[in-house]
Amino acid sequence: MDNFLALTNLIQPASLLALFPLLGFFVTALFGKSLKHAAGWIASGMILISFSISLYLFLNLPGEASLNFNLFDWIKWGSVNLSFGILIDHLSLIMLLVVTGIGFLIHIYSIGYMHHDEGFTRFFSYLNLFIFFMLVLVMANSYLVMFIGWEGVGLCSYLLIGFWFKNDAYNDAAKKAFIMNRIGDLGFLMGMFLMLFHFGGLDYTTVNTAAQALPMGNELIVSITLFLFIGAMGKSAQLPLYTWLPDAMAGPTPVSALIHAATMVTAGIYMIARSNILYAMAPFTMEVVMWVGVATSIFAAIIGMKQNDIKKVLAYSTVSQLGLMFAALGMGAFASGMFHVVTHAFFKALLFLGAGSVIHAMGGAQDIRQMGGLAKYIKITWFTFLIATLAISGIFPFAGFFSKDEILAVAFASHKEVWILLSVSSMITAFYMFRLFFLTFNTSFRGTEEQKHHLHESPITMTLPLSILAVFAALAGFWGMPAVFGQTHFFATYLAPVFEGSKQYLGEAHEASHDTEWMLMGIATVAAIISIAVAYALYISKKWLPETDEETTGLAKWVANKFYIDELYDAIIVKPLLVISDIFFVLIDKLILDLIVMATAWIVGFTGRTIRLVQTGNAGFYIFAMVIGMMVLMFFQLVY
Amino acid sequence: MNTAIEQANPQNWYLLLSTVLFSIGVMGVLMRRNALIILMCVELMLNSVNLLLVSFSAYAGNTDGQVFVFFIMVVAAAEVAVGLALLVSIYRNIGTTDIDVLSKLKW
Amino acid sequence: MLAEIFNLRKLIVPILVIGLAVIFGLNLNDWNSNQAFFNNMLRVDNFSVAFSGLAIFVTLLVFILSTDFYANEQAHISDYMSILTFILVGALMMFSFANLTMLFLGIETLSIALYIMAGSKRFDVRSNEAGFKYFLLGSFASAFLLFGIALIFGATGTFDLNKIADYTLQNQGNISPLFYTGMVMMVFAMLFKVSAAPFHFWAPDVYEGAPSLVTAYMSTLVKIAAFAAFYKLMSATFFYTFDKAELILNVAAILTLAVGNLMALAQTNFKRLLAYSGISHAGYMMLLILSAKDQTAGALFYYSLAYALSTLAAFAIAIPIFKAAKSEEIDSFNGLAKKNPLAAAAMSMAMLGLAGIPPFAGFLGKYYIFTEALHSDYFKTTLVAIFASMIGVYYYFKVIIAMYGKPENEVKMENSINYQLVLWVCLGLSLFFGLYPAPILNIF
Amino acid sequence: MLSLTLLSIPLAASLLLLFTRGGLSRNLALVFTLVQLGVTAYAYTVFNAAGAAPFDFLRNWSAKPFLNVHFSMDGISMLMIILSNLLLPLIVLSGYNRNIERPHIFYSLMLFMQFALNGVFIAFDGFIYYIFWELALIPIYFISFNWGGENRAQVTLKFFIYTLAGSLLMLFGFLFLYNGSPAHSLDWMSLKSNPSCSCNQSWLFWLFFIAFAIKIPIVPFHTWQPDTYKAAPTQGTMLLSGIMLKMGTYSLIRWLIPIVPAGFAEWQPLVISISVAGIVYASIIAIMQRDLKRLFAYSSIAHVGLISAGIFAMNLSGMQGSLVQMFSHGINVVGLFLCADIIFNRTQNPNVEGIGGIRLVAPQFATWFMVVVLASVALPLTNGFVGEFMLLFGVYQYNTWLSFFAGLTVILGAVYMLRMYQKVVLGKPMMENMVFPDLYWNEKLVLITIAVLIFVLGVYPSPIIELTEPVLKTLTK
Repeated sequence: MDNFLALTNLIQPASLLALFPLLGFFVTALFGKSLKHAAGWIASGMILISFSISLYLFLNLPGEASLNFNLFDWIKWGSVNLSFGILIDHLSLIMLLVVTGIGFLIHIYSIGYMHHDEGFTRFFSYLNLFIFFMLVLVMANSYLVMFIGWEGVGLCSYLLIGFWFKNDAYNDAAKKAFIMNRIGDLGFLMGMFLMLFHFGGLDYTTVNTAAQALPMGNELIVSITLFLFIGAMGKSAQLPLYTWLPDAMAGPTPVSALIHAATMVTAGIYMIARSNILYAMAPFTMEVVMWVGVATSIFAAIIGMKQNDIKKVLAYSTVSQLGLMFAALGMGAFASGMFHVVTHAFFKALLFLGAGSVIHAMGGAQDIRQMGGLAKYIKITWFTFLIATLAISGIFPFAGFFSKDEILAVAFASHKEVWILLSVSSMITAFYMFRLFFLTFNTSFRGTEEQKHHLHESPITMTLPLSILAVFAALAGFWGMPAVFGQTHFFATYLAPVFEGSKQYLGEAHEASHDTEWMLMGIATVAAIISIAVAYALYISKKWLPETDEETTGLAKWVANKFYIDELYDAIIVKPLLVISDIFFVLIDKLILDLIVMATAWIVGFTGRTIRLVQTGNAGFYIFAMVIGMMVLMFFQLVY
Repeated sequence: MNTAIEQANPQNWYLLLSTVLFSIGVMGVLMRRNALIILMCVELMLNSVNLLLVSFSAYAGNTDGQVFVFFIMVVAAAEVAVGLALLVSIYRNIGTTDIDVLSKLKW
Repeated sequence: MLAEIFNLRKLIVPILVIGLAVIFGLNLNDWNSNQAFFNNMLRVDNFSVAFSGLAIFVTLLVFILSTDFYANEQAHISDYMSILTFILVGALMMFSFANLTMLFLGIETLSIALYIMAGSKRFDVRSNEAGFKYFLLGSFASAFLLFGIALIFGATGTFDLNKIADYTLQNQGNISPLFYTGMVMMVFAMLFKVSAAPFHFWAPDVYEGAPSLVTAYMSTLVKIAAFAAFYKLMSATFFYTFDKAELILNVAAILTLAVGNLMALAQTNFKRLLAYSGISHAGYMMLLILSAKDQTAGALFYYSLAYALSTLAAFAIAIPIFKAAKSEEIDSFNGLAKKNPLAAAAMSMAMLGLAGIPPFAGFLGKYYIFTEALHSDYFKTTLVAIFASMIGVYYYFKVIIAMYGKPENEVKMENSINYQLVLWVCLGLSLFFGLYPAPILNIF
Repeated sequence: MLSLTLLSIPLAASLLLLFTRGGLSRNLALVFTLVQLGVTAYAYTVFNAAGAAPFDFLRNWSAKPFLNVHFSMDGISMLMIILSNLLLPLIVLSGYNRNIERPHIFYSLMLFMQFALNGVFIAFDGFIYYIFWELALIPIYFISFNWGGENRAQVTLKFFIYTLAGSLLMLFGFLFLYNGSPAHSLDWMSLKSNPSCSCNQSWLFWLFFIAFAIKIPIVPFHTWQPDTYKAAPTQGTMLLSGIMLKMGTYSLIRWLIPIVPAGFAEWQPLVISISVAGIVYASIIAIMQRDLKRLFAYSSIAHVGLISAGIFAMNLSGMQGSLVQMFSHGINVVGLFLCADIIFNRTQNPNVEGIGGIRLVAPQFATWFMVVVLASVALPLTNGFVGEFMLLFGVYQYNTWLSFFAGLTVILGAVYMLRMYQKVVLGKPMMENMVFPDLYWNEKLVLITIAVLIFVLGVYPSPIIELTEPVLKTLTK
């Protein structure tokens, strides 16, 4: 009862939660001119409020209860009633905290980073809108409402990636992101139609209850989950729809941080975790998800090795990390997946913001071949970046270690081959991350003189978020201490109620024995360290430098050019589409369809012009014709 | 019409005759190019009709036919008058009565 | 009715107008008085009264136009007026004949007068040609009419319509072939008079050649008269023997629709264009002759009215423009919208009316005709008519485009009050009957 | 009686405007359209309160042929009335800072158009419906012809004759029904209650369908449309695309379905496939369109293709969606063409290429343009999404694959719209010394109104749905 009361008290804050960023968006968008740089603070303030609300909810949500209520009927026809509702449970709370928390830090950071940009206020309005849509996505209690956020973040990514709209390359990147997402969204839509048609509703409870009535793994659920997964591919940049993410680096660095860490890409993971029951009921889909994840992870990691743009490297690392998470989900380890989402959010945000700070210092340059030895110029950045790099490489005791290890453990327990592949990919990750790190911060500076003079540490608004994130990147892992350390796995237990429903379908998770776990961790750590050592050997002792683009040849060239995937898509999809469009217009529309119309008209006119000549003007002929006419008509009349 | 002819009674011969006259008239109109002659051919056609009417009215035993004939004559006269008048004015303007020349208005 | 004996020239037209107005009144006075004159030579019934009313009204309008039209040849105005009046007389006979004699006389009175009027521009070769062609073909056709009448007389021994109808009724089955032949020949003659294909050849040439006013008169009154007479014959006299002519009529109707519309497409001369459009309208009216068995006089009357109004309106604008442009090509309308938007608007209305687009009477008329035709299930013929009216739109819009789309020409039209009067009366009535057709539609 | 009021105001206004001149006629037009809007609002409340009764108007027009004038109202008509009377003021207002010669005739025609459109939407007798249908054609023809762009004469004539040909076929259909029907009546109710023998329906269907398909236009009957949209003055285009095109889709629901149900059922698979094919076809063409107005024209073809597909899916979702989408599309397309007009008016460049960088000089315009674009690519929370979702779901219920192909519009729509937006608005200015003043007050007003409508309907579409649902329930049974 009091439980119920407690919940009802939460309704109001919950429904307000998302509105603050929206408010912020409107304020900054409408009064941006007059606000100047205050806009930045207002925007951040809004996010802070939302953050505190989510924190409040986090603390006050009683026990395992969840808050699920409808605000109003959105679309309602016939028997269908799609209402606008909010669901606050542990899963969404985690996401809320991450989104608002990291979002807030990124806002603060941006104040410093974007300080000199003339689109300052516009930037912050977009950021707020972004957060708003992400919150909608997370707090939705139905797939349709989730879809609002789903498409909304797509839009915001479009706006933000193309933020510097003077540059057409950036615009292309933005457009690419939006369209790629749209492709996924179509899948999502089809999935929704299936659910709406067969389950008669789109809110999670309806869907889940209806689904559970069906036998495990029947083709309906499989197709639904597959369709949804297509959506996830688009949103979370999995093969084959990942290409937009690296290009998304066109946006200002905080945006990249936001997209990669807090919002957007995690949506896919969240969606699958959210519909864990459906997925658990569709083993085939799980297989698909897992393998796509694994493939993406390896693929992206390989490409990452050869990238020389600091942000591009991070981008591919994100793709590969996401692959890792999908693999986890695919193996039914939803909690582990989410755990990695969170930890990854921290260190990836940190990495990007660090990169941003580096770029800031470098005065805009992003090519690591011009950097080097930055450590002594920008201490804080260097230190925080180091932590993040360690974290992502999975070095004990940093956050990445625990989450990654957990996934590896699951993999080891269920699919050995997956385990091997994932270990390889994380080795590669460790390698290219440290390659990046060394090239950037160690040895001596390779840039131009005036860049050298320009080098300086970023303002407090930027370094503070870095430090905060660094703390989390270092310690967040301890939320998910594996059993071997004798701790209770806080994270897993917290999320347990959410994934309760899917347990029965997954069968009991293989609990690996402790010593195997030790073994695994050992292997993982050793592997990581080895690859770090290699990186060190190559890029510090040997002072290797990535060769310039001209020199790269053979396989290396392939890798450096991302296996020419973009070119491939361009050749087999984009170009043909444009050609077809022209063909349709010129050939079918103008030449055939229109010609038919015009031809009929012409024929009529032509007959007119010809038979008109019968009117010779000769009276004799007229009489003759008349007589003939009479005879013919007579004949007709007599014959018929 | 042949059937009509077989169908007995003498006045079929009148019928036949007038038909022939009529046809001759038509032919004349078709063949000849001189407006005057064509005019006459038309007259011929009308007169064949007169003949027919008279014979019929005799056969039917009432005088309507004859009366009608008078009307026709009057009208024919009027027609000819008008026709000739037009012909004259045409002749004035283009100096010929060949109807083939009259083809300014066409198409 | 013989107002022409007055020779106070200036007064003639006013007097005629007044006279006509009076006659109009008298005529309407005869409504529902169903009486016969001259031992059933003429019969005045509602049909004849209605059409006479229409005819007189049209004549009235034409006379009003004529004052300006003949402004510069006052010398002959009395002749013209008298002849025009003769035409009217002929038309009236054709409305109210109860006897083939009267039919013949009516037609001839009308035709002969028309021959003269068509050729009345004595020094204009085109006019002469028009007159003579008309005369030639017309007299040829009347010969056929007469032959037909003669044969019918031979078969029935009478000229009286009712008696003829009785004859056909009494000996169904063994009607003498003479009768059929005669009927068919008369049908041919009438087809000629209504300028239905394949007997339409005279129409374009004559319309083009004749003085514009006469063309206007021809294309309205004469056509209406011919159709009224034709309808009367088919619906009453040949009621029982209709089927023997049905196919002829059907084919003729289709031909007329096709020829009229197709040939009109390529015309550049406005009067000729109207001539062809007149032929196509004859085609629509043919549908009514086809369904005459089902007593479609109402539709015929309504359509004649609509057609007459639109056509007169068109002429009321065209004539002064022709005068100014010294040409009767469509080009003389170019850019009219700029110089004289009102006239242009009026012209467009007239054209829309002719094209049969709501809200003008033309549309409802067509609609009525199609319903009747479908009702007496001439399915295909109606379909042809529908397609014909699709084509029709094109050439009517040629004029509109000329007025609005083409660059201005230097033609200045002077707006005389009479033209304006006629114009707006016609359009007003066309619109009025288009919106409030009940009184006319249900006249019979 | 109320229906007569709805008709008489615009008619009276259009007549009155003929006697005004210059700016006055412009303002009067605005005033009258606003008055009409007010009346519509009142009518809406009345309708909700008292249903169709206050609108019913049935008089005999002539006894032979038996013709009736029958005006009435139901949810669908109400929706259409609201749409047209809502858009008219916007359309008038959007032309405020353009100099239109002979404005009195222009606006008079426009109001006459409004009169005809209202008539079409409330006519419940086939004959009077047909008359209004034709009436609507005349003013728009003259508008696009007299105030149009290059080679307008030919293009508009094509448009006129093409559409008229269609409607004459429909006329023939009506005539046939008239003779077929026992009561010799074209009244909607009687046509609905006793449809003609199904032996005729399969060809009767085509008579009506082609008429509507040309008007809508559904591929392959669309060839008149892009040229006409291009040639017509922008306000004419708005009328055409915003309202007139809805005449077709409306008539599909109002007339085609009730009076030839059997034919409808017979041809449903074919026609729905055609519509869906049309969607993809038009969207693909739109991608490479060089001319801005043409691009929007093709996008509009794609959208209405989806609408008709939804209607022909013949289920509640599809129908309902189609109505919602008609309303939304009407609003959005007006916005789109206004933007096109603004661009052309400033740059004199009708093409997509060769402009660019507008956002630098006119940020406000860029923003509102973006909003409209987003609405037309059906982003959630815009009105475009609601309709599209329901439509696609309706088509889905009919057939999964069709819905997938129809769904491609989600992607392709984004492709061509974003391409266009990027080329035109973003990037660097390509025209040297481009003078591009930002929105004038009237443009701003219109665009903001549209934007507001977009979001309001996107978040709260229920009024539309509630308005039309009862009627549709009876139809889809």
